[in-house]
Amino acid sequence: MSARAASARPGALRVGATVLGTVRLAGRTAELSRLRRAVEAWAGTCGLPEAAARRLVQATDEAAANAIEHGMSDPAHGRIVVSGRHDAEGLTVHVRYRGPRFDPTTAPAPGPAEILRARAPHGYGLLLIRRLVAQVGYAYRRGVNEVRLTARRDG
Amino acid sequence: MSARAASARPGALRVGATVLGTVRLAGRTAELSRLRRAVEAWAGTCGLPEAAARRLVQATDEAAANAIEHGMSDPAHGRIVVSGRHDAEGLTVHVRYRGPRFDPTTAPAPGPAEILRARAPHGYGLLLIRRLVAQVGYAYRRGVNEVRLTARRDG
Amino acid sequence: MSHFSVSFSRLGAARVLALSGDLDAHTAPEFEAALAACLAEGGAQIVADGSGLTYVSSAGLGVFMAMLEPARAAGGDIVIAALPERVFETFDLLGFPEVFRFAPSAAEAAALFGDISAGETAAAGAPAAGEAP
Amino acid sequence: MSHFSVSFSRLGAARVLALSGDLDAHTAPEFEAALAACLAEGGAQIVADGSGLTYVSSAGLGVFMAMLEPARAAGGDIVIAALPERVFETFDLLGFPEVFRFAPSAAEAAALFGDISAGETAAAGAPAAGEAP
Ligand SMILES: Nc1ncnc2c1ncn2[C@@H]1O[C@H](COP(=O)(O)OP(=O)(O)O)[C@@H](O)[C@H]1O
Ligand SMILES: Nc1ncnc2c1ncn2[C@@H]1O[C@H](COP(=O)(O)OP(=O)(O)O)[C@@H](O)[C@H]1O
Repeated sequence: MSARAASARPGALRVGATVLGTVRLAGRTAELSRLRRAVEAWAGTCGLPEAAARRLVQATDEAAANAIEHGMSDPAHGRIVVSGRHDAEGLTVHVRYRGPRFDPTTAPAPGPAEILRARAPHGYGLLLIRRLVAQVGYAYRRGVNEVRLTARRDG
Repeated sequence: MSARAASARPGALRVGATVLGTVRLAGRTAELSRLRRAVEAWAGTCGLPEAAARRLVQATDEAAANAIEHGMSDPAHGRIVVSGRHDAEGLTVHVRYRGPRFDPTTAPAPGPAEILRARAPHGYGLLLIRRLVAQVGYAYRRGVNEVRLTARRDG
Repeated sequence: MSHFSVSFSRLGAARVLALSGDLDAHTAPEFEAALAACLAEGGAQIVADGSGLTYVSSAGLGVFMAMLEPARAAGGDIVIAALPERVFETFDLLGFPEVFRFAPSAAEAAALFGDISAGETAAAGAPAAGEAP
Repeated sequence: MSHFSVSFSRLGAARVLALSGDLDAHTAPEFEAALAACLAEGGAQIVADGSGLTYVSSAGLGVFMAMLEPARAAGGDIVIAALPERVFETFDLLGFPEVFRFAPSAAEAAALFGDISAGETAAAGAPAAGEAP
């Protein structure tokens, strides 16, 4: 499933997918640890291998942190809605929030070599999102960003 | 003159070009101020406008600093040879040093927005080289890098 | 809320910051302030003892990077010690070992500052146990 | 050799580093060490008085950037003051005004730290003239 194909129907369930749960977060970084525990639980429920689970947890944390710090149009009142869906292939987490369009799959970002060489204290979040999971999808619809992070059962 | 066309004959004088002078630098940053004064003098000789001269001086300084800090295969014994050539169009400085091939016109580098956003303490040299002068050319021949920086009389 | 804490001790000339819990976007500012305070007291030879770390996000990585150059410019360094394998994985994924020195224990990290011998540090055992002999 | 020097003074609670000469790849380490020393003495409210600067290269820009986050994490800031127009041009070309605060004089920069009023600073005249009233 390419990001492009998926953007026609954001949030749609794939055939055979089961919703494992949904978490609603306020726009505060204090919410992130609760989110990590929820994703951990979903990964446990669907039997994702430990390493894949850990990476998915981190990618989700990074995506939600970015929404809070850079993305949400109204962090004080808005919510980030995160849900986990499980199918034969693996576990997909959807991170949704209202804010200006920001596509983490295509946003210009220095590569890991350049950013490290530049001794930069920022810019590692996008790199992690792109590297930690098997697939990153993105859709934007009616002012809502949706980032989809998929961990595969087979790593 | 494109970088590609020029790489067939590195160091070649264009028809009508006058060599204004040559400076040989040791591989030490202490040499840079002498280099800046030389380029300033060449710019004065050929009547380059003040702003264009200042930018060419800085681009040359950045290219030579990079050669010293990252490029020269033997900073302790090698030399950087910098010469100024003047023609109807403007002033071109050639910076030559022995070292692994490094093309500042195509080297992967974060853009100014990304690098600033990342609060990076490094990576501004290449950006300046690319932005300060009208044209940057590059050639590599028999182990010698040649960076050409052109300031135009008309800005 | 993320559980995270920093505690300070010394090992020879090195300041040891023992980190525990989750170093994420929420807790990174606390770590950054701790490092800044350490530098502000003239302590530029810093050991970050990560033996108690359970998680590090990009915000935590960024704090290490932000404070590295100031520590080195002040004649010191930040050496990262005793990271659990799964936390080290994140540092490794982004190439941090090219820039930072990592040590298996806080004592071995402190020894890199040259104040106590490798023998003593090996014997010192538990990290961040206060002043070295 | 590049002519460059840093001298220290105070203006209210701010530390003023008066820079003069060429801040290039050769002299940047000296400036970095001066900023690091300033931070190490607990002085995080820093005014970089650039009125005497004749040149800044990317290495100099990098030093400002490297020390910004540590200064802010320690509760302070680096405010850049009194830059000659042609030196400011380099900062501007790379977008530094999006990240740093610039002030027309050292006194006005120090006033941004809230210790002395704008009126007094305007009257203070010459930059880096020592303790403010
Ligand atoms: N969800 C988002 N919405 C808008 N901008 C974003 C978002 N995520 C990231 N960005 C932009 O991309 C940059 C890089 O993000 P990241 O790699 O996570 O590093 P950091 O958050 O430390 O800056 C951010 O500084 C921000 O400008
Ligand atoms: N002449 C060169 N030869 C080899 N590598 C170079 C050269 N110039 C620049 N580089 C590489 O490009 C990077 C960015 O250079 P620059 O933008 O000048 O920033 P800085 O020198 O501060 O790192 C350098 O860190 C180095 O890895």
